[in-house]
Amino acid sequence: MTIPVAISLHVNGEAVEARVLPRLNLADFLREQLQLTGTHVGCEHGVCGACTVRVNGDIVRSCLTLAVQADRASVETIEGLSDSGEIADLQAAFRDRNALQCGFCTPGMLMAAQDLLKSESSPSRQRIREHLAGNYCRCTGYQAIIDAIETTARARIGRAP
Amino acid sequence: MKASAFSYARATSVGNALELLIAHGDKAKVLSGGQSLMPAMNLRLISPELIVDIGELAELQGISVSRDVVRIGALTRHVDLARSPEIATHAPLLAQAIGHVAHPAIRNRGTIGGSLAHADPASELPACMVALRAVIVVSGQHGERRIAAADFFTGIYQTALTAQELLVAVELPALPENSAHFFDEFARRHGDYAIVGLAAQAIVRGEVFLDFRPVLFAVGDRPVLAKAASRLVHRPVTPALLAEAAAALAAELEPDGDQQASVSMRRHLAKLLLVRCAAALLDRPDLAAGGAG
Amino acid sequence: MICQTSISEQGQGSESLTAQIVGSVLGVSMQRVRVILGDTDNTPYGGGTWASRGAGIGGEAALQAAKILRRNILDVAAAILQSSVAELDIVNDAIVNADDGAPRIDLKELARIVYFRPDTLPPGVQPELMATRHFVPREYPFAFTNGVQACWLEIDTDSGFIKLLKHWVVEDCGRIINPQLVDEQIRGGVVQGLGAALFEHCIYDERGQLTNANMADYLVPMSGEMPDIDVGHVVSPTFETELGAKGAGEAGTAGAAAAVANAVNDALKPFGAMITEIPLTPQVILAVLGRI
Amino acid sequence: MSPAPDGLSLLDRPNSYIGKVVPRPNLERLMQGRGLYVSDMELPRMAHVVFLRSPHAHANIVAIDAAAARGIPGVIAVVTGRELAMVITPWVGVLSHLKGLKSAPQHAIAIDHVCWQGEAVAAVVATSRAVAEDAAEIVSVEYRELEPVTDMRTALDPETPVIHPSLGDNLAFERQLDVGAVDQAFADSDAVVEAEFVFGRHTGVTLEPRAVVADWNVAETRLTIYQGTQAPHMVQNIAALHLGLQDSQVRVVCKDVGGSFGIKVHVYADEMATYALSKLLRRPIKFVADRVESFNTDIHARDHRCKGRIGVKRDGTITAFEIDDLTGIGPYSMYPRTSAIEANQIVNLVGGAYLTKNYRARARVVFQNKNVMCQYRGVGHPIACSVTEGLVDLAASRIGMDPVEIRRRNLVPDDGYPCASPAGLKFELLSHHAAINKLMSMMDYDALRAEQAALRRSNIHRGIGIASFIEITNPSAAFYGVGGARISSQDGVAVRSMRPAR
Repeated sequence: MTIPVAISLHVNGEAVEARVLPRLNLADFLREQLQLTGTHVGCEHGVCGACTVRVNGDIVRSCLTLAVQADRASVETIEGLSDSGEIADLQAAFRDRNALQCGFCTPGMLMAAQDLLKSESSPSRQRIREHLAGNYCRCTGYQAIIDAIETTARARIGRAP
Repeated sequence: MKASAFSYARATSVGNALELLIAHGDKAKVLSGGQSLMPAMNLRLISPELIVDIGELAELQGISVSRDVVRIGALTRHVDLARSPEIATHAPLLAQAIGHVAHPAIRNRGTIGGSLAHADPASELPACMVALRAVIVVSGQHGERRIAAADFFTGIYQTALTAQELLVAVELPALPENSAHFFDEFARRHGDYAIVGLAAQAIVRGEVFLDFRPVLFAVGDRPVLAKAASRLVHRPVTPALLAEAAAALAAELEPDGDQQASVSMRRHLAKLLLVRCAAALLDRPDLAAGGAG
Repeated sequence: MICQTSISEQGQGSESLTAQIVGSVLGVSMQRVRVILGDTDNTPYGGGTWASRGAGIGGEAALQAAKILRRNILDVAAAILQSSVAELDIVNDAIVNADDGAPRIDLKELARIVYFRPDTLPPGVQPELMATRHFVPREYPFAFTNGVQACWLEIDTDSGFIKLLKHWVVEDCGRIINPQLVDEQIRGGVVQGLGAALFEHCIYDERGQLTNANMADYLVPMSGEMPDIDVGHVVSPTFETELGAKGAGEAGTAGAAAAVANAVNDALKPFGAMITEIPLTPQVILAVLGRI
Repeated sequence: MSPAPDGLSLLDRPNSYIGKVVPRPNLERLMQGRGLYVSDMELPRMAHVVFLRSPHAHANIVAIDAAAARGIPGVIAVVTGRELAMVITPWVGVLSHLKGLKSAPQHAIAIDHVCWQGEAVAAVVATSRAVAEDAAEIVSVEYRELEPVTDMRTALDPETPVIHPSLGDNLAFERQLDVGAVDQAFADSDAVVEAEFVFGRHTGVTLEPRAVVADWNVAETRLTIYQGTQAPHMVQNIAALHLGLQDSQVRVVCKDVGGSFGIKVHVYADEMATYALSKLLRRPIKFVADRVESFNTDIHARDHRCKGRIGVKRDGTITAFEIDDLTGIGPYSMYPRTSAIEANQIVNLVGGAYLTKNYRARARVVFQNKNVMCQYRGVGHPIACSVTEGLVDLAASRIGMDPVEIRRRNLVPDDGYPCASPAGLKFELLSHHAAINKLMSMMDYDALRAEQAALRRSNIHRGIGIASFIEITNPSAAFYGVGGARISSQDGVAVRSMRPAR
């Protein structure tokens, strides 16, 4: 019946082989089996955005994705994006602008922000607000986050070849 | 908030998926993008015994354009629709509607087939299908059925699809000359389900509708093609005529009230959207000046 | 420097303000101040962070403790340097001359002497490189802050939808320890108030069932609908403490919904309509306008 | 500010960090996914608890049958309220300075009587949260439904059932205040305006739900509580008190907290139950509320209906304020801060920014069969401010005065301090007029008014809303200590030096 399923995937560039119960979602798999606790769980029904990770380059809600669906996928979490340095500038902008307080939404926010900045080089403030509209932050009131992303976008344009 | 236990089968073909569905009946659920199914399972609103994952079926993927039809595979994600040059050219209504569907992370997994089979009366794509005169292609043990979108949606989360069938594609007829479209919805927050929405496809020559298919959603148990719109076709649209059509629309709708909007509010907003839609499609801002009357 | 405090941190900046105060008083860089909080085994006894008290009460305790430690350090330094406390200062992690700023002895070196070679100190000197202070306001039961908020919004009187265009806050929390943290406390607080004004509602039915106990149906404020918020300051320190800080955690929430409600009624004035209930949903707006 | 011994204030020296924007020291950890929230924690032998919660707002528990649930592999225990009461005592959320405030004993898990939808009736402990949820689904509870009290407006009617018969009625607390000469002031007014202000019940929605890991080490006879809380020593004291331990036997550790806003400054029944379960089962127990539980059990706030009245003279002078506030707080006054504080604050705060000394107020706090209400960010301020500022705008509108102008004429002048409000609040130094002046220039008020008028002509309807406010901060013992709550109003800091040179 509900027997574990073997999956093999890449998580932050590392090959992972695991056996997971079908009902285990990707967020719990990352947090409980791989101890990648930077991916947070805020609502477990796909609304708050705290569990946002990248699967095959696209941001997804890991609470609305089964671990078995990530078989043969490449999954990237906040730990991976931090270690690779991919979002170091964005993180610095968040720090300088105090764009986080409790920090619980922040990994998901950074994921969503980087997703936007990869596809649009100079989004308007309203575009940024819309792109983040699925990521809940109770602390900041959002403005500092929007500022930090806007600053990062400008800086990246300045650095572009 | 953890889903109940279930068994999992990764379908290897449409035929294989159908075999599983036939064997397990309504104890099985098809997993496509999972963006509606997963929340319901996590909340234990539903507890299927078997999940049939169709996510890897290549035969359900892709958008193809032939001379008179655009075929969209069931696994085409919202984000694929939004980015597709074919959709932008041949079904711009759909491209515009996608911007109102939830959020990027949801659109990256949610599929057109999943959305249509789920048939949430407040969701955008079913209404677009009706407006676009889409044909829903369904596969079952006796082969394919082709169902007009207007006949496909039969109630709240109810469709013409049986538990032993799989939605495999939708086909959109090519748009005639002078086609125009309109999409708008009222939602409390960006990306929320609509309180009331309208997807419209039309043929406009000058300031006259030659064809006008405004489809309202979140105003009943399924998308509603506004019969009242026929009053606006093949004749000059005046504010009075539009008000008359809006009143007729309100009369033909039987919305439910809920926490977001009462019955009368839904009727009011539906009228308002019809007025704004007609004004926009005819490029007559004066028609919208009076609101919903 | 290790600094243990009984106030707690949930993102407000308790750790930062403590390090800022201790670093400033002691003349050491913030990076050298390690703040420990949130552990009853390892912090002094105290209330914690609530009711906008962290900076004003915990901050004052930090200031007073750091002052004692500063004096203790200068006492030892004076003994080592055969100088007097009045002639010395601590700047950039070192003891310097108070008058010309010339470096005299690094703090690390001073600690080395204190801990490992106290035999080299003058007879009778018992260095004390730890200090503890508690603080509670005694004169005023509460330190009041004040301010004013303004909201600028637009109502689509056909649909009943409200668009927040801009929000302003001028607040007076006394001495500001970190302007950015104050601003962000205000902004976050305002948005919680805006949520209350427009969206948030626990809806019970007549049987006592909470009918929207999920995040899809209970509407929290999201980025798409929130305005930019300008924050300005007036500074009237409290004289009950040397720090002079009052709290800033709740001021944003205090006035935001009131400003929105007043703005809605201002916008609806031509219609002779008035609303005194929140949340101000489109349904409420349309009803008062007689549209539905 | 008293000068430092060396003449220049220590806080104003050139190398001071005070008044400067410097990044918070703990951000990198949080941004890189390397924070440690309670929901992230795992301990050896840790088990997970799920609370089976009442689907009814008001009912008696007739029977609980957990036999089938206990048989599910991975289930460690199913514990009822009566069983848990052997290790933890009930509590009553009252404070003596809120005269007349009453509440009923509340248990960690309900015994016999459930008073709101969401109150725990049994704890299911298992090796994983998912298994505990599976088991909770098949615990069978027989309820006898009782008439729920839901409408605060009828909670005190004689025909309404009394939720806790031992209390006699559903009135938790009432306060009245009458200062100055209110009736005379209204009689002397050129206009008296009144309105009823209605506030929707809402809640804090911290992004990280409430979370506890309780670890009773039977060998050390010591309980370590890992919890996202704003008040570690308060939790220590209360856990010890109700588990029959010394304070020294309880350690509370608070790592990163995913949002709080007052939600996590209280002691919740399910958290107390988690401490008790750890003691009972002799192993670490983890409780993380899921989002539905959060909505049903995190404190709610602001469910108020407040009638207000304001008198004004033609020259804009506000002559008096009067309010009559009613609030429903759920079935229990929350512990230990009580659920009467919000209403009490409203009485204290209304009109507090203004000069008039004529003020009458009544606040009534009633029980109802809904989730508990208690202090959430702002506590009473948003209501007091909305009522006061709404009334001031109404008065201005009635006499045809600009909303800013009426405030300028009535706010306590900046040189009028120290002073006290009609409710007796002592103000040391406030700056209402300086704040308004600054606001006017920041928003360019006059230009905005002109823009508003112009847009109105093209049927675009914009509004400007102004709200002056006062906020209570830096509370002394006057908040809780004087009422008998064991919540420290003092805070302490220990600073020590330092790393010696090598």
